[in-house]
Amino acid sequence: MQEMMIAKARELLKSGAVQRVLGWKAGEFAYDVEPAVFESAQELEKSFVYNDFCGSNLSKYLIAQSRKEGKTLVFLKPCDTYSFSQLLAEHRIVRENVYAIGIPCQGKTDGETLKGKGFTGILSAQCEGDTFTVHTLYGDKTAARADVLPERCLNCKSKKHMIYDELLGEDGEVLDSHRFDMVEKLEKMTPDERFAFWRGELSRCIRCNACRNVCPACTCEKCVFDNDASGIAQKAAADSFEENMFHIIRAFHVAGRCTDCGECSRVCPQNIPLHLLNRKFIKDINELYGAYQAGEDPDAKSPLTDYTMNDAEPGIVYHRGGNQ
Amino acid sequence: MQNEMTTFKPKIVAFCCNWCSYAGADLAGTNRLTYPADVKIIRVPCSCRVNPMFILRAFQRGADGVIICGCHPGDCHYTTGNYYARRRMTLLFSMLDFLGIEKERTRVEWVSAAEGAKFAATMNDFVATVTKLGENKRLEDLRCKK
Amino acid sequence: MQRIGVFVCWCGSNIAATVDVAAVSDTLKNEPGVVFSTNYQYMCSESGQNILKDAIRDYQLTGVVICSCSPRMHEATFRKAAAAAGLNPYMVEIANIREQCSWIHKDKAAGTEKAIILGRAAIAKVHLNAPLTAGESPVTKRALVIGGGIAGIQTALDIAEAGFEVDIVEKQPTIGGKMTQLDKTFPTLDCAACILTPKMVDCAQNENISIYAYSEVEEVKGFVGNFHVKIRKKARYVDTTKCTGCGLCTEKCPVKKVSNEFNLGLDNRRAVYIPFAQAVPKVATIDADHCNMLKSGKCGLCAKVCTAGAIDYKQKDEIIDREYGAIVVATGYQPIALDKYDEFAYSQSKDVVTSLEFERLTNAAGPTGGTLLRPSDGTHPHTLVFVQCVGSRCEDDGRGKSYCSKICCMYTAKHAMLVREKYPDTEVYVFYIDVRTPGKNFDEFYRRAVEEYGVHYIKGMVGKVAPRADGKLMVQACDLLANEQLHIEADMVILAAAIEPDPSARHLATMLTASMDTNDFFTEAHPKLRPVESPTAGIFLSGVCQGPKDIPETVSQASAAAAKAIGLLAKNKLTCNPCVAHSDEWMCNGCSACEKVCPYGAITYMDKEFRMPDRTTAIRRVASVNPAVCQGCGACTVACPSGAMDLDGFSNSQIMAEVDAICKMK
Amino acid sequence: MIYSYYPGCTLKNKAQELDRCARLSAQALGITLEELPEWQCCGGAYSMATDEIASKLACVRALKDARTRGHDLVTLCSACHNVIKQTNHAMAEDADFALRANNYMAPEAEYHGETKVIHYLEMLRDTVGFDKLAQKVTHPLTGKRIAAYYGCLLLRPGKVMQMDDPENPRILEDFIRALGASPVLYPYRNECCGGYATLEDKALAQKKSDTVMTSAREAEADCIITACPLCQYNLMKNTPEAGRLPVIYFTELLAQALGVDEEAKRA
Amino acid sequence: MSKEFDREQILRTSGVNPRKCMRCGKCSATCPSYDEMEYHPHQFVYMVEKGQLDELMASKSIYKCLSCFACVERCPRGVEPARLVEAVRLQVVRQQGNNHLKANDIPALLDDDLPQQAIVTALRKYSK
Repeated sequence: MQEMMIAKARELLKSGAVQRVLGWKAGEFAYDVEPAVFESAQELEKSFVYNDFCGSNLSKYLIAQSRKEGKTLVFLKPCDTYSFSQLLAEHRIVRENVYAIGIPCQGKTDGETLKGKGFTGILSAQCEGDTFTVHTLYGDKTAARADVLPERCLNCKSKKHMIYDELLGEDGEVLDSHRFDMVEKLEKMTPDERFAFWRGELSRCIRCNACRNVCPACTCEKCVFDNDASGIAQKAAADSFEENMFHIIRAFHVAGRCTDCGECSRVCPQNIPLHLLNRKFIKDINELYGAYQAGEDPDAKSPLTDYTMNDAEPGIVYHRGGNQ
Repeated sequence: MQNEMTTFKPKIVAFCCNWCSYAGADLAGTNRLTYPADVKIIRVPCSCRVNPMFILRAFQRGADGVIICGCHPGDCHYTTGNYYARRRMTLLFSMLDFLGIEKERTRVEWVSAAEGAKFAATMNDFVATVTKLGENKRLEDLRCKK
Repeated sequence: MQRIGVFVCWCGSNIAATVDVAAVSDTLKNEPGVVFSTNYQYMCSESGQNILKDAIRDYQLTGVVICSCSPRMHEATFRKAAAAAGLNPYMVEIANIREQCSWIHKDKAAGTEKAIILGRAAIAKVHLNAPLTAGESPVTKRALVIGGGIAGIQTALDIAEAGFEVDIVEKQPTIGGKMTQLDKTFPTLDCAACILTPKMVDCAQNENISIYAYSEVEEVKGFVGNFHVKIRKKARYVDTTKCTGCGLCTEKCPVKKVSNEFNLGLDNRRAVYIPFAQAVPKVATIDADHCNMLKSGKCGLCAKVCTAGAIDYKQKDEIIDREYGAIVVATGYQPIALDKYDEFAYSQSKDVVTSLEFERLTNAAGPTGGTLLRPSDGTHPHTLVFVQCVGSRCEDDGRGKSYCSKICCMYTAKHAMLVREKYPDTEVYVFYIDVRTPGKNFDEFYRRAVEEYGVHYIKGMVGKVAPRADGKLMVQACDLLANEQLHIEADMVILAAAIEPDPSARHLATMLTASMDTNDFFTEAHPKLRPVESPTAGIFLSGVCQGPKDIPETVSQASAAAAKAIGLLAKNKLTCNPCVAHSDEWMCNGCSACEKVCPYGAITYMDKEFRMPDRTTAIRRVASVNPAVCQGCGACTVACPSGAMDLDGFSNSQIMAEVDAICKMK
Repeated sequence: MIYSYYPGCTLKNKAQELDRCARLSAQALGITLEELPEWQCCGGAYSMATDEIASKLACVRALKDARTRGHDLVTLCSACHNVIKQTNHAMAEDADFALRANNYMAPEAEYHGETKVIHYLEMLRDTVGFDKLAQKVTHPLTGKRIAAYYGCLLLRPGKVMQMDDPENPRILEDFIRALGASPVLYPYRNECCGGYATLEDKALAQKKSDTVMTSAREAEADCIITACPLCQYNLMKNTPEAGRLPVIYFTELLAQALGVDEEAKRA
Repeated sequence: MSKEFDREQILRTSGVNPRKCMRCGKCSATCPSYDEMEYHPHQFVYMVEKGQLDELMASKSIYKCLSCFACVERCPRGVEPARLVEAVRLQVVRQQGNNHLKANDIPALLDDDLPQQAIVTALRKYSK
């Protein structure tokens, strides 16, 4: 696949159809793959990669790239296309300046996940069928593919591309995932248990803003938490409570817009399962206002800018979900 | 301690839309319908002006309960404002519940300009509910590092 | 830092009795930014306002907090006073320590503490207030009157007389309303038609008035001075420009058994009809539910006989878009359904009728040509029993209405008197709970019914009406003063059914965003001081839609509503509410969330070039709010994730400052 | 369809026909009436006093038993129906009464009016359907002019009983029509016959019954039907013999029209 | 027992608020026992409100109510006078020796067809 992509990129650059390529580039370690812009064939040859560590969602980078002179070629995994589509709906990306190529994805792992599974001294890794081989300082180690994928890929919601100009490889289908299982489990807990759970998780937050920076829905020109006029800016240091507010508000601000790409949890250095907050909103919206997935249908009305006369009353919260 | 418990006076913030609920609160006053002084009303043009940030901020600053009052659905002065408020608050309250915060601390009630009695009754009931829950510790504790 | 003055009002003892006003002003004196604090007996009085004005000048105040009654009461007063002293009126904030404090709390300590907190919240807000300048918006010089009864007619005539265009929308085929169905009017007994029909003709002839009869308001958008209204002109299947009102079609139509609503179903009309001889506009209407041609395509007789060629079976409803500066609601009333009061046997005997039906039975243009006859057998009734308060003054249990319908005592006296006058051989009983006759010459009128006409007024209620097999109505009642149960063999029973707002009013109120009370009467802006205005700017109330009234009162209110509407239309520009949304272009993402929730379409987008700090330029899509269209609801401010959209006068930081001030105490 | 069934004392004794015909007819209509095994007397009149608890417990027990059995409860005697329905309403709506009543009884299973109580007539109207009933009639009573006598207890208080419009009911008239007969409307069909006063003040009971009887007679009825044994007694015993119309139970009429009564006699 | 006690007890037993009455007399207009009563339904409401209980409690009127609920059904203010009549009666019969109907009297009143419910209710209504 990587070769096909490089060939395609080179061809488009050469013909002048695109001026730059947005993809992933290899870093110092095998798992240090990061998003990058390539402007020449040489750069592509040198460091363009597409492998099992290319988890990062490139769509957010298009906000800046698409405002540049000329066209940008971007490679989008199925879940990235949801974000791309949503950002288009929000007028954040200049569509004419983007040439989007859909690429297949079988799930992406990352260094954190591998380390969590006990792999150390990782040199490189590769996957053949269902067997995942990690080359380490201490020799090759193998694992079942499913064991090295993060939760978001195990519960992949879709292998189908929502929007693209061209497709490399086969398109997949929207899947029946179990992505709400954990939310459901939490809902079934008592408030005390839920509180204990979240206290355990959120108390680790160091307010590094990584979640915000990576999130393709958090694309504000200036975040409200950085806005003096909002009355809530720059309070992180002053008040520990801010963090709760930050995560609730952040989840609320992306409610109805979050494509559930899971980047927030992937980048969190403290491994807080932040995506659960977003999924809770998605689940509630599905249950209360009808099935809706941001990024799926550009013509669908976002549930928070829409209403019906017979919507549930807020009091429904007292009766549904969760134990007393 | 016992004494402290019995004299607990909750802090209640009530956001009232200018056209219906604030007028309903005025009517409660005009009719001398009493409710506890723990309720402090903030006037907003419409229930759709209530930003979740305001509610969280109130809790952050020590409020024990927050209630949002607006025109009855269909009667919004701005036609549709309370419909948006209804969705926003439903989702926000559900999220607070998800985080393990007592759901009874938040409430939305539709009170028209003619419903002074309902306003007073609502406030009496809400204050009683929140008083029973006691001080709002959870939101403050959520990130307590100790 | 603002220089803030605090003024605590006693409101006589209204505030001072439960709030220690001196303690409030003393405590608030120590708040940051407060340079002056005082209390006074009546801040709204002239001397109170002078204290405010003097302080603004003497202390160079930049902000003012008044702790007083509800801002809904005197905010405008104090803003005006501040402006007179040179302070921007939007630098004034009110702490409501009367309706929301002193009046609801009995404990002075608690009341005082709360008043101080409310004062602090207002001070915290004023710190963040900025001077606002109100914009202006133009006024469309045309009024809409919804409802063409006597209320709507009078309002329209008065507005037209003042030189403004006015449209009447009436859902029935003719204007005139309930009054056209009445026979005589109290207390003078002049004939309703004689005084009403000339006014209807005036409406038709006045060039400033357009009548949209058989039409309904479909949609209302916009705001005071600039309403956009869609009117649905229902298909009459008759070209009103061609129809001469000759009535030939109504004689030839073969469908004869359609219940005649004008006579309340006491007789029948044809499928094509003109409600009554003096209808305005006097044109025929085809009732699509009963017309053979429209139902099955078989007939076409009316088209054949119409020499003017006015019949048009293909006519469709028409939607008319009009713009108005003011809207007057005059939707009137209807008698309640009596199916829940069948102890009076209304559904069991034709000879038990409502008072409005009785009007038709005594009206010369009615089904009996004005001769009073029993509907069941057409015989002359000898004993008539009138029952008052049927469905009025009831406990709120879903059966009746809690209010007094106000008109029944007088029209019943009228009915009783007229019956006795015309048919001296009759016995007339009126069962009453109270006789309520406040009004000029009203009690005299009632006394005449008793003293000169010999109507038997009996204090007590009827418990049951039993229609006997021989056609007599056995009335079982109580004479409270004689302390006996009466059994009267009556020929007719007339029920004074409660009146309720026309059912169309509920939906209309929603469209107009005008508030209603629990009985679906429109709410007035102030029960005493602004009785003909709705709290929604530009909406005025005329007639029974606001509460039960008789004709003289309705006409007075109709003229009052007209005067208010004229006052509005006479202005060239309206001062807008300056508390509107604005977008910070630097922070705006251009995502359109705000636009989607704006009920007024006040938000548009434009591509704007920005000079970035690094001297490059960037073109970004940003929102822009039209302040003349924005009404300041704030829906957009919450939809905006970045906080770029904010609301002047109720900004994020202002509201949060209030929250902080309220919550951080102690 | 299975219902729990509360017959009441009078139906076991003086008003056996009311009960017998109801059971036969129900069977013919495919409805199973399961008599509650341990019902006790309802007390005959509902005490309106808020502090009368003990006298209502028999009803609460029956209602609770019906809840346990999981079927709606059908009653037949107007008085029993009135008392049980009002008690059930109080258990559901009057928290104070429910608390005190529950405290008297086994508190492990509180009762709050969960059982649905319907009268046999409501069962005919809402479960069987009068149109379906008409189809099952084998011996239509064509030409018979029948006056329905509701009395007080079936209809009032309307807010609680909720069977029909208390001032202009039609359920019995519709019933009569379904059997092929003609209902006769007369104004005193929902006025009191004075039955409760028959021991206390015979003259009063006679006066009230006569009003009802006269009213029905003037409307040219052939007979009167009722659901209440006390009304039946009163109209038959406390009215002058001259001009007295026969007063029978509505279930007798039903059994007759369904043809089940004859069969029973033959068997 | 004091008059005030009786009044309190009657108001509590009946659950009636006589102040809701607007003196329309519909209860008395509808009452089938009106002519048998010395004090009529509307007077019960008025007299209980004013505390004129001796007269009511001594009157035979309390035994004349047929419990037909007509006044309850038709009262426009939801006063429910029948409840008051019953409460006054209970106030009388609950006192020692005040049973209006004694078990010994019953056999004389019976006939062959009298349904049980007549006896049961008479005992319930008139005795303790």
